[in-house]
Amino acid sequence: METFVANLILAILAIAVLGGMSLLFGALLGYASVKFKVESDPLVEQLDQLLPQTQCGQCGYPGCKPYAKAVANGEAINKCAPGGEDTIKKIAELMGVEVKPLDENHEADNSPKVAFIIEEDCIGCTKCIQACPVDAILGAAKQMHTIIIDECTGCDLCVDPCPVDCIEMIPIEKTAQNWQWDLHSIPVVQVD
Amino acid sequence: MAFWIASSPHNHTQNETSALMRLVIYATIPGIFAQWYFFGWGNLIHITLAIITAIVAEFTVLSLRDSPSQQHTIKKQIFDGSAVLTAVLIGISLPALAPWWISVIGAIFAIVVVKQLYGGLGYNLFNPAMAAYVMLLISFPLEMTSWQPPLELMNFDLGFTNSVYVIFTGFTTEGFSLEQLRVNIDGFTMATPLDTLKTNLTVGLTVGESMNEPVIGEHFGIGWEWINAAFLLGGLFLLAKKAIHWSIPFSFLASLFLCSLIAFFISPDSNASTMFHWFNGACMLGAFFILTDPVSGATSVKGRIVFGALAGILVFIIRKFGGYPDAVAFSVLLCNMAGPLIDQYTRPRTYGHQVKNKS
Amino acid sequence: MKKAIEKNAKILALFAIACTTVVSLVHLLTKDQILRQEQLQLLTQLNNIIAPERYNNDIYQDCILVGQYSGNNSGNNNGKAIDKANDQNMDEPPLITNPPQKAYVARMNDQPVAIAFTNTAPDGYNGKINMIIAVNLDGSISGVRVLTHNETPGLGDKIEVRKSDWIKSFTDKSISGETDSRWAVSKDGGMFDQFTGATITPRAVVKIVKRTALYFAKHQKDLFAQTGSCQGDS
Amino acid sequence: MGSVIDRITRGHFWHFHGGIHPPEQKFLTKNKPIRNLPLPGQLILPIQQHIGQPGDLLVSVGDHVLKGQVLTRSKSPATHSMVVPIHAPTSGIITAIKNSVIAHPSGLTSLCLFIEPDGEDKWQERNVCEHPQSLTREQVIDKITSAGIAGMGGAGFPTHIKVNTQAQINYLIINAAECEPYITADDLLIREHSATIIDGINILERLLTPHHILIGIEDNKPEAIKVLQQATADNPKIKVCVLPTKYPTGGEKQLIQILTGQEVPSGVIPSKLGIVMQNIATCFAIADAVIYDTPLIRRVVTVSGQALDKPQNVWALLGTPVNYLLEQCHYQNYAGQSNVNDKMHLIMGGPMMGFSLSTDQVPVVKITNCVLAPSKDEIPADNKEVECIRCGQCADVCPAQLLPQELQWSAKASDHQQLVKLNLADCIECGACAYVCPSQIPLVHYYRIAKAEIREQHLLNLQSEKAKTRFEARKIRLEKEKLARETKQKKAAEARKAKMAENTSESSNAISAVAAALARVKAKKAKLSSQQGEENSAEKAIPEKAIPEKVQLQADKKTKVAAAIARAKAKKLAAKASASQSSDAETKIQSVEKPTVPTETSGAKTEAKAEPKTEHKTETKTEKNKSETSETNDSTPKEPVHKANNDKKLKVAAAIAKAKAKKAQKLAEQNQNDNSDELPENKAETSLNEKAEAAQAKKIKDDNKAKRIAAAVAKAKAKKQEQQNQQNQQKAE
Amino acid sequence: MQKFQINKEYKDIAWQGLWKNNPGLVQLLGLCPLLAVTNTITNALGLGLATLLVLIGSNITVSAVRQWVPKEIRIPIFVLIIAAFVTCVQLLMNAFTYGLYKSLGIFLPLIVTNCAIIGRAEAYASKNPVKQSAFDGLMMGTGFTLVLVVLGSIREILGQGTLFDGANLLLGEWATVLKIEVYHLDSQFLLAILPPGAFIAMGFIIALKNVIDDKIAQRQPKTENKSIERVRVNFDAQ
Repeated sequence: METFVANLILAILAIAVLGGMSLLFGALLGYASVKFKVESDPLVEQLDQLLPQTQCGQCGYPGCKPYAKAVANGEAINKCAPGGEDTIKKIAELMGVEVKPLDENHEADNSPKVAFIIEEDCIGCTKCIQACPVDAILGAAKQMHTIIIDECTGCDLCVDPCPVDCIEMIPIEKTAQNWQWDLHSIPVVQVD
Repeated sequence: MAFWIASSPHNHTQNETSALMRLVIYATIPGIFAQWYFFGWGNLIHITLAIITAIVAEFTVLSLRDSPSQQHTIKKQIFDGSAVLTAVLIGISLPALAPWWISVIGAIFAIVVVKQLYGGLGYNLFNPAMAAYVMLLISFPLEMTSWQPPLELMNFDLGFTNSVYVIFTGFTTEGFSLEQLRVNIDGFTMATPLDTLKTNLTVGLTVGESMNEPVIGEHFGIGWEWINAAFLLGGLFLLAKKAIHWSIPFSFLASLFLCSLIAFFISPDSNASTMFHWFNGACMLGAFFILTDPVSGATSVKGRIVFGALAGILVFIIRKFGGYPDAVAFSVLLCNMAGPLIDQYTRPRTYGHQVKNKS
Repeated sequence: MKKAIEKNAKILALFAIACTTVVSLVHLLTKDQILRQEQLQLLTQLNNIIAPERYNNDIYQDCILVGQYSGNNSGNNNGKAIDKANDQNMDEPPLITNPPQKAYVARMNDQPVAIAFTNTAPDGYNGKINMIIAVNLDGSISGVRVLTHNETPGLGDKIEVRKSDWIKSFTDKSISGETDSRWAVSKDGGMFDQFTGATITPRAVVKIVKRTALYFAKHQKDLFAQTGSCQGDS
Repeated sequence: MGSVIDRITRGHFWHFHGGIHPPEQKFLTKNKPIRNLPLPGQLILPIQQHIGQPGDLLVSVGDHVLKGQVLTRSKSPATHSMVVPIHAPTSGIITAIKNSVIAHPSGLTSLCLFIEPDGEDKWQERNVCEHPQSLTREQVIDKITSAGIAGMGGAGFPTHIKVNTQAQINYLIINAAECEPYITADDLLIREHSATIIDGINILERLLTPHHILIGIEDNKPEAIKVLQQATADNPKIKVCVLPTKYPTGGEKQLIQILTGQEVPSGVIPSKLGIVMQNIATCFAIADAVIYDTPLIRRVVTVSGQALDKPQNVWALLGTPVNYLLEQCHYQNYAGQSNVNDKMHLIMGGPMMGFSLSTDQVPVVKITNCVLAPSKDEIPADNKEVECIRCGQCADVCPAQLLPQELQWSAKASDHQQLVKLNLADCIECGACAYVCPSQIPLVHYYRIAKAEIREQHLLNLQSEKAKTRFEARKIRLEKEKLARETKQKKAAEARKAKMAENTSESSNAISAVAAALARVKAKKAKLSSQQGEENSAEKAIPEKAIPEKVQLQADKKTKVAAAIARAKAKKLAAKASASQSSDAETKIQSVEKPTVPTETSGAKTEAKAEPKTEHKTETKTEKNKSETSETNDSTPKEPVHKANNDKKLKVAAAIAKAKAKKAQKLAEQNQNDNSDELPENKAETSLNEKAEAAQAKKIKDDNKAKRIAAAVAKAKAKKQEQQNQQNQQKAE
Repeated sequence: MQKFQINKEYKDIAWQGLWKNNPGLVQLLGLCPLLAVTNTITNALGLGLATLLVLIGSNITVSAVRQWVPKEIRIPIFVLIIAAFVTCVQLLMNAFTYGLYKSLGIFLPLIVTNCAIIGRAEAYASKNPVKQSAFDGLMMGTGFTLVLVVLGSIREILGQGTLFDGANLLLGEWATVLKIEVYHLDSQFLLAILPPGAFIAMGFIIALKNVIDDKIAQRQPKTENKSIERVRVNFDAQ
């Protein structure tokens, strides 16, 4: 009996001590949760940084930022076709998930391109100007339009709206300046 | 006519990895010879066994990994000498009369687990031979500590046939077991000099007293001193051929020397002499053939000096305080693990960075 | 902010109290059972080395602390006794190592039959080896078991009864005195085989068994005179 | 500083880390004099042979040029400093201006002038300047500029920029180290033309006023050293520094370190340290230009290698194709005894840093110091790469003290961050690491790829940053416009309400008319959608759902073509209207349908028709268009493109016809599976006709077009060029 | 229909716990006990069951109280709950399976820090109703136990040549008959018994799982391509 009482006292003591401690720590955590609250979600910004900003919408979101937001909320990371493997790898690294191959449903060809307006076909309808997400098309109504190559992200959003199909996506040409040291691609010239 | 397109530089030294490996293998010959002279055929048999196993294992894994179209690369990889070198090192480091499956398991483990599972040549974190040795030692301590006494201390005439019999069946042709072979004239089981010293120290004998043990002989251990000397010779040959860099052997031997010297001065009764450390166990083999394995070591000169010194200190500490008498294998593995870290902190200053220019 | 603090503190405290209460309850419920289990365990161990039919007392309760002897005046006695027996060795450590060891006395109808000492060999290959050693009234060994050890697996761990029968070779051996040369491993010319691959471990074990037996021979009377429980500090 | 000179006079030099000693091969060409070659049959002159911008062409096909005549020049002052002109190496006729393979590792083509020599080798008028001392500094620099001199050691940096530095120069270092095996061009040049070289050095001395002039030369050229020492004996400023032979002593940073003990900090140009380095061949060219008024039209080229019977140094005119040089030096493979399967290995430059050529038509350019034709045993060309075993030999020889093996791993893993951290940018691509690698890993190649990737990534990042800002700006602008539109609409609505109160019946009529128009357009669309089926994009899907099926059934097939054109316009309207669509409007559809179905109307007409019908609702849209276009016009003024009305109409018609044709084709393809019979045959016919028309229209291209494009893009280009200039300048310096 | 849905949900939970998201093989949680105590099947089973018990208990409790737990203090509360359960299990094992309690040693109390448990509490139980959470705990625990047992049996066979050695510690005296001597070893293969062997064996088991997964993936027919719906970026979207 005596030992039982002693044990009981011990148990109550333990309960009291732990209760007191948790009271203290609970208060501390409550304080910390208010004091160190993180306001925004910087993850979206970081993701947005990684995306190529073509604003092409191929991911199914209207623009790169919305897709970044979606990824932060658990959307698949492999939907950015213009970014390709590189971007997926970086996003995977940032999100701490496994690298996935690019979504099969996207076209595999994501080589850099720019839009080009076949000028004699252009009727000056300004539809492409409205479609261009980065204002890379110059022109006025009923007048020929031109694409500023440097500004063009190659998103091909202007191709569909054109009523006369005068916009073509042409691959960016390799020059000695942007050559990537791909020795295998060098044409081996046959001399008789 | 077609044109050959290549990237510069177009000319190249004719050194090849395989040539380097071959050179190292040749350099082990004096040591192997000394082992044969003092301990009989055992190690040679084990080396052969290990080489065969290693090549078979390498071939199997490479075939599994590569598609059949790459047959020629497989062949090239098998004969690049790295697997053979690993096997040779395993064979050298085993007790001469250990059962045959020891070297087979060791070679398989070294090639399959330590080398190929990490990605093959160039990707292994640990020295395959030493990792295999440690695996064997902790898995089969009995077999791995059954060191045979030098031939001149044995009661038996251990010829080639008998060695083969012992390794494959456990008994000589006359029916003596390994245990019996190991027992000396006066009924004591023999051990290596390092083991003897360690046991004697636990019993309370001084180093000086231990030096009178028959196994020690005149200097630092019958046979062992000459084997180490032979490996030293091979190592010097490698140095002369520039196959290995001087930094690791130098810093390893120096730090072992220093540690044992200090300990010896503090307490000569409980610490063996510096030369005893140098010429016993796998010291020279480790210094010139194992620590210098570039794949699992540090890369920069500074890093290699740190690497070697660390290994030396570890060898001394483990020999002195550790559970096993010899320590080269353990310290090599520990240093292998430290390798990347050492590399990280011994990166040289790139040209043109943090320049202090006199104006 | 105050609200958050208050709320969190209260909830956490509530959980802590609840959890601790549960644990306390379980503790109270299982306490006796655990104690019984521990006794049972020891008893099994003791029964291994002292046949259960040889005694009928509550051996678990009949426990004495023997370290006190070696620590105080008995220690001196020991020293002297050893001096007489073995003059040249002044530094011989006490027969029973510190800290105080327990000894369980087995009695048949209140007559002591045997005594089981716990003892520690300090010089195993990898540190201490804790053992329990039972000595018959006539000074012969009733049985030895290793309780805990850190010997190299595959080599030194053959002192475990699970791995090898070696430890049973002590049974029924008796010692004539300090100089009994049979009490050594065979490498040192004694009657106990060392097992393959290891010398140090059996040496240490043999040594400590020998010491315990010697201790018993020296202090037999004191030991059985002593009564009392050592459960207090278990 | 004094101590530096002391050391040098005592012959003590500093060391750079690493370096290698590849087997010497200079003996092949070393003891033969420089040979003058007969004129080749054709010269190919790339218009850009240096770092910077190509100049603008001054000649055209068919022109006859004189030797030394300038062929390109910068026309815009913005790019002036980075343009190095080229000159006709001999007199002759320009036969072509076209893309041809240039002297670049990529084997890519670039614009080249093809000159057919007339054999007379007739000089243009030259003014020999006997006393260069009499010229002003500006005149000298002008002469160097117009002579088209670019660094001849291999980099091709415009010399006039380098000599026009404002910094205080302590050391002028003349690089005569020539550390690559095989190459002896500078060696021979020194031995044969030391006087001119010294003249050049003197001119440089005047321009830069350095405290000391150091000529760095490796000790494997004893004769050249002797000649130089004799020639410079009278100038105490000039020190000939004989350096131990080690590759890459001739690297700019390495030579500076050997001679002065200073390290050029990463990303800093040597002139910041008061050091300017010139190649010895450049000195010769400077003297030639300033004194003899001879532009850079030829240079010494070492033609070497064991595949040649007569390896020798030659004076090669710029533009001489490599095959001509090889022929002249008796290349064995041309004799026909070579195996067909053998690949020809030609290297421009030395074996360590040169690049292999993809054709022997590549011309000699300003930076070409060597053409190497090795035999198969001499430089085995197969790649025997095995895995890195971390032997660390590469790190031992790296002159930049990099960690080649770590770089290699990161490069293989495309870990750009780590590469930057490991200072990949400081790699001078000397090839020492790859030379010693026992695993035969082409290390430098990996670095080059990685460097190109990093550069590309950097550009992409800049681009995406730009795209982002533009996208954001556009979003804000659209937001504003929408707001403005809404307020306007509100006002308009209020106004209408007020009007309605006045005259109810009239307004109701108007409304019903609008509704009718809407419905009509819709009906067309509905038909279209039924045809196109799957082709519909998500955008269209929403309004279409609202359309009753009845309408589809009644639809006339012939209207389809017209509908296709109107579709685009209708889309938006429909989207807006669908919500407020009334049942009343639906009933009216049938009646209104007929007049709006022109079967064979031209696109222009349809457009004209469509517009008034939809005027009310399109009001906002056109407004939007206007405001948008006006804004774009404001922000980026563009040369307005005026067209005559007729012309325009014709074109529009043609374009629409073409579009029609395309769409019809598409439709035909799509509908083949399910409702192919639904597609009228006559339509296919018309589409074919139209296609032909379109093709014709396309042919009416004139030169105007090219000009227009040029004008439209001119501004953008100019901007880009400017940027590039700046970049290049930074990089080059 | 509803029932079918629920069935499917439970099936999915079971699949996740036992294979697809196995805490031992895939999530690699609780490696410390996993590798340390799996030298015999008995030990493995003992620890596995202990973990299973704790996991079910903690999952149920966490799930039951999830509405009252504020986000900021959820971790301490989870830990408290888990620690309480572990202590109870430990006391109970101490009382009723004393031998096993001894041989598991420190790893029994270490269950508190087993990430598998707190991981499930955080990832699943705190977001799902009690029933599902309990089932999840059961499945995850079973998955973990299975891995332990497999690893234990491999190591026991390789190391000692036996199976169910010492089962009596867990199941009572009768279980001594369970001990199977697969083959006799003169000298044990110690590597298998020591922790490094556990690492290597674990690696092989994970590799095996990956191989099986690959095979399954290969066998499954490719899902047909869905067409991607492209979104127009601006215009009327605002």
